[in-house]
Amino acid sequence: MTTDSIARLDRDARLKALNTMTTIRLAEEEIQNLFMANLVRGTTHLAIGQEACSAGVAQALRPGDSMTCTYRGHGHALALGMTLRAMMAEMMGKASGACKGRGGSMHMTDQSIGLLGANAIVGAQLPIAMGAALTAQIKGSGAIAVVFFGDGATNIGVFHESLNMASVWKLPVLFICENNLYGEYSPVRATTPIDDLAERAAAYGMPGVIVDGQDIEAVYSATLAAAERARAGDGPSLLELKTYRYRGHSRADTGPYRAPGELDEWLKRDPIDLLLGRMIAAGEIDQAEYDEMRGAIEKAVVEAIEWAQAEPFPELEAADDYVYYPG
Amino acid sequence: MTTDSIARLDRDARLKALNTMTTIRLAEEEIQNLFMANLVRGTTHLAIGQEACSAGVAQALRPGDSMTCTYRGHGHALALGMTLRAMMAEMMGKASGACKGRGGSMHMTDQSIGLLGANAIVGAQLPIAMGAALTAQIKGSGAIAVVFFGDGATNIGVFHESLNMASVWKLPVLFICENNLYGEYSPVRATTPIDDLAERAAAYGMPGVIVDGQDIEAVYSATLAAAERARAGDGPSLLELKTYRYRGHSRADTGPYRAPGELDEWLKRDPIDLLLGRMIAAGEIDQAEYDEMRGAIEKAVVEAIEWAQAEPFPELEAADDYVYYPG
Amino acid sequence: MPEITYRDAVQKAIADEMRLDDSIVFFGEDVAKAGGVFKVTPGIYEEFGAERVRDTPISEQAIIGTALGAAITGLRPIAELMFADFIPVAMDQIVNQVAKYRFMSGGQFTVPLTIRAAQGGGGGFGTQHSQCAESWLMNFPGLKVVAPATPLDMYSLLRAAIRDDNPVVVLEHKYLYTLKGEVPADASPGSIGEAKVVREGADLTVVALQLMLHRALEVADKLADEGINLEVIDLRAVAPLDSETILRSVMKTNRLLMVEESPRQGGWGASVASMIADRGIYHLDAPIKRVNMENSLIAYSPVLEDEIIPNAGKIEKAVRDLLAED
Amino acid sequence: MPEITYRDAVQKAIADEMRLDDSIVFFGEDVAKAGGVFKVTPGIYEEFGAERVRDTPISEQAIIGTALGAAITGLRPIAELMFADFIPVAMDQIVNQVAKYRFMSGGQFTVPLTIRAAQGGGGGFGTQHSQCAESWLMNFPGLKVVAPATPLDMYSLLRAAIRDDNPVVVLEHKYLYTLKGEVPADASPGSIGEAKVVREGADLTVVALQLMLHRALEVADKLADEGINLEVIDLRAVAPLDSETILRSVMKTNRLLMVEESPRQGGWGASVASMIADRGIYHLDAPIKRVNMENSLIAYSPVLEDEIIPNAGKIEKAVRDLLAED
Ligand SMILES: Cc1ncc(C[n+]2csc(CCOP(=O)(O)OP(=O)(O)O)c2C)c(N)n1
Ligand SMILES: Cc1ncc(C[n+]2csc(CCOP(=O)(O)OP(=O)(O)O)c2C)c(N)n1
Ligand SMILES: [Mg+2]
Ligand SMILES: [Mg+2]
Repeated sequence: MTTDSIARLDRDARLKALNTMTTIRLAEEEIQNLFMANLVRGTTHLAIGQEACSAGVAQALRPGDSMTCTYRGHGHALALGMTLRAMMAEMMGKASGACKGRGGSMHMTDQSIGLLGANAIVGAQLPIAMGAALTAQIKGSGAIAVVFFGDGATNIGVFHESLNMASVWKLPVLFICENNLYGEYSPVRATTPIDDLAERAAAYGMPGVIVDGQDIEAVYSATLAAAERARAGDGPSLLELKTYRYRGHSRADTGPYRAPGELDEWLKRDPIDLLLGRMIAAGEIDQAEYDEMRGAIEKAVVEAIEWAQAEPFPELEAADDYVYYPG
Repeated sequence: MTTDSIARLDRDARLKALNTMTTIRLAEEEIQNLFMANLVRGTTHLAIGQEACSAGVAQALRPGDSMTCTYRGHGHALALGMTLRAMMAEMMGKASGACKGRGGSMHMTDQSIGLLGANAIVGAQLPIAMGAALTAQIKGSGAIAVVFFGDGATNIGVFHESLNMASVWKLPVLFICENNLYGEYSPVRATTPIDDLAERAAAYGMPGVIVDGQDIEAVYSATLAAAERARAGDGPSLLELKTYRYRGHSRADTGPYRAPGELDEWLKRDPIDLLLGRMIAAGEIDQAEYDEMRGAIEKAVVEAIEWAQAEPFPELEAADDYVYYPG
Repeated sequence: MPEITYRDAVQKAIADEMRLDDSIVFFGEDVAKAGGVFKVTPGIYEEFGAERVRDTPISEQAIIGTALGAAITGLRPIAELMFADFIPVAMDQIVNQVAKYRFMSGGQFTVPLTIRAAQGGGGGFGTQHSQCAESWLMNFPGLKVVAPATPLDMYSLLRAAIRDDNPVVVLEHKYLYTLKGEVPADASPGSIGEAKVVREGADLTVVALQLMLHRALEVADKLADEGINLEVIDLRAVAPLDSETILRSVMKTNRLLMVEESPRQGGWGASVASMIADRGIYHLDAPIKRVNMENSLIAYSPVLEDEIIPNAGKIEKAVRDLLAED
Repeated sequence: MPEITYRDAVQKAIADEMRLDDSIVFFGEDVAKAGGVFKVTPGIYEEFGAERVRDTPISEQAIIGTALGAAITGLRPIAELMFADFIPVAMDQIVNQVAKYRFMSGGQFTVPLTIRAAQGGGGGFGTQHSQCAESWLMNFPGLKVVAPATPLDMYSLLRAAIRDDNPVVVLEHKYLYTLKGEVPADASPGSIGEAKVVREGADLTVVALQLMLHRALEVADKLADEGINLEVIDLRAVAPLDSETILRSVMKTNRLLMVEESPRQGGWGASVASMIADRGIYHLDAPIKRVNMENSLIAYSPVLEDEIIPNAGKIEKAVRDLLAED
């Protein structure tokens, strides 16, 4: 996709994008603090640096569309509209969490906004999104489904089965690969013998699009185009968003495997800075206004955490609730 | 691959090829008779029409190379050198069968000739061949492994994982797809959104070669070239052999799903006729000589069946032999 | 009352439910145009069309995952996996996704999904096409696992499975497909998780399912002539496991035998034995015995296969041994 | 005698065996350069090099299949699957290929393959990263399944697994990685399939493994002050299952309790209960009880997770209930 074909957003939409990305960034920073302080048990996977991916895709969706994503899913959940409170309470395993404490950081799910679940098994969420697309296709609702996954996930069997079957059935689903250059501690070039993962689309007779994953407008445009195609009944697309995670793979990883200087290079193209800079240049916002936005978001994040901390845990008697539907 | 690059075989090699293909053809016809007469319980999958694939690949291999294949594996086993007796006895579940009666039609295995097993789970044999290739690579033996699978198998997850990992590790393995146009009763175009399955090689950064699977010399040449590449340490290849099965998918299938006239078209390019015609034209054999060869083979097949019929079944006390290695 | 085969009972259950509920879709490998490799689903594609009835590529993981995604968004899919031996190919989707989806979401979703597969040995299909799956599948809470033995149960339990808002794995025994039995035109959906006393008797309780049930009944018939009265229970489902029906029977007969087409280790009979050894031990007059495949695999050779899968002779011997205990 | 952690015992077993046998290769996701996500295998890559120690793509089926192919052609692979929860992703390769390969070939091949995975709950990893696998894996003859509870057993049983000419799944409990214990420099490979009486007592037999073993021992310690003497058996392997050691113990104590980090249905405790209800029933003075996860799944929330996985309080209560029976 060339720069020309990127649909520029208007000021309101850009403000929304900026707000979403900043919310994700600040929420994840606080989440990392919670885990590092051992206020929360378990592990967490941050997408700091990748905010344009989740925010850009979500902004191109319509109500009624659905999404599945990975354990690195806070950003996707927030972008789609999960409340900070529901997320923070879930993170702490509270009864008022999005999944009533059953899911946790790796399983953010919110049916009310079309978030069908974050998955902790690499690749497993791909066909689940296809199922939502099948429902849309059969009901003729015009909705689509999007599924996020990483570069590493493109090597697992279910990726292949999913893209093939989605193409054969012309399902309205977008396969969105966030290529952040690493699967855990392994660089993509050590596990994958091609340069651009979008190339794999050819094996399934579907479009494969390489997208600048740091530029939310590029992500938005590419998603919108693929979504239109899908809604028109022309089937799925594979989008490869080139991006980078600033933090480790999970809670405790410090990233010793990074190429020297690599992180610094990527920091120069920070997705928030990029959009903010563009907006400042266009006179759509100034730094003070952004600081104010950021301050308000930070306050909301902290408020949500404090609220969640005060919420009760689930009742012990309810430990096996939801294993079976009782009806 | 163009016709020019096909290495023509000399007369001896052609005679061998003709002999192998005829053996497979006649053996499988008798096998079908056994099953249809209910002299053997279970099911069987014939590769009649596809003989040039197994015979051509096997002829390009060296001692020490290994092979895995599918439930449609009689041809591969015979081509690699399994004796008719070992095969027929196995088919009947006899103690003197290749697998002592534990395997049967779908699991022809013969360690002594490098046949590491026919597999009844679609795709499962791909990584097993890679393991043999890994052994060769680590031991520096110069051996390669080949794995046969069908068009339908290119849609299953383990296909994808295998080609990717084999490419990353530069394993000396050849992935040989016998595209016989159907997976069970489904035409390949109904399950696979691209025309040439060899195209999928690009997703793994390996050569993908389309081969005339009815011309044993084409199969032989393509295999030899890919084998040389693999032996030189340059990694795996995907070969797509375009072929056709004359019989049903399995024992009882009559093939109602075939496009009208399709079978007749393919019969015109019968792999045995093709080679025989070429040899007759070159004065390397005449019809009478071939009839004699055929007669001898038919006799050997019948003899093997009669021998196998007289062989004893395994001892009942040995029913759980080989579940565990007792050592 | 019309007699139909076990095979036709499957077809009829699917067709009858699909007529009642537009949200039911059905897919799997060669289930549509070809009517299934076991010829179990002919006519479904013709009647309900290409939207609702689909052939898939050979992609078991995608089949189950897609069915799951459809189930949580408003459809009621029936997914076929052909041989139960292929369940492991889609195992992650079944045990980590389908079984856990409702739970992980804190009850946001229901998963009205039916997974069908054909299982069982005895036909010379070899080690990778003959195994039964219920014993391992019962290890995963969130799933229901049904294994009917008669045309009527197949019909009514498959209908119940399709209507259930939980994921249900319905296992069809390959060697029962030709079995005939009465299925009343007004047969209603059954109740999943209820075992059934199919033959009353005072001397010993035999619990079995599918092919083994029929072999147990054969033995019961034979022994009745000698005045030995077996109470035979068709377990019908391993999850949920109907403890009460078995317990009630053992309280009457004081002796328990399980007949399983599974290896000894981990087999469902172990879970039943464990339940009785806990809740019914004071009612037992003899050890709890199990006839099963020991820890063997199913061989291709007909003589070995027939030796490995429990037959009437072995069941009879186990019954006599158990009755001789005091 | 040197004290090392359970984690280091894994590393040491692999390194010691690799030094002795060139045919051992080791691969899995991030096991080489990064030393494993649980930091269990540091230094292996550095010592044995890039040929023998490899990182793989995220491709569990290819990992196991390749390991199988290597095992039958002269190598002795150790394949890691990281979390045991990922075993289902490679389930076909493990249960239809690895477990059956020797059998299907009529004994032509041996399969000297070790599969390692980390399992167990209690760390807030959620439903898809916390389960134990031994109960379902024991359903597949052809596999051996080992679950050590101490550094010494981990060391000696992992060495035995690597040397075994059968495929062995070695399950490492995540929450024992930091446990310290003595491992003599000359510790030799253990014997797979032998349970061990780790504490003698006359009043009741408790069978457990891994984390549950330690919780059972805690309870045994506490009750000893009251003069209640538990005999605690570390099962160590579920396949093969050591019936004799348990039977001998039950003949002495006449009471049996299992503690399992598994659901009730299908759990390994059912197989042990079934074995004793068959062979040891006349020695029982009380029902056979099991403390397990009932039929629940593991929730993320710490309070729920701690409630679902058996703890000392529940074990103690079960012991007291059982001793009160007469
Ligand atoms: C089937 C499976 N295998 C392995 C893992 C362990 N694992 C968790 S995340 C991860 C790396 C995934 O990399 P990628 O797809 O690039 O996503 P990213 O984490 O970079 O967002 C791995 C190997 C898993 N969760 N599931
Ligand atoms: C995992 C799995 N799924 C389904 C099957 C059932 N099955 C057996 S053969 C076959 C078709 C395979 O087609 P193809 O790969 O083209 O090979 P061919 O039979 O044409 O040689 C199918 C679906 C199986 N054996 N294994
Ligand atoms: Mg990544
Ligand atoms: Mg085919």
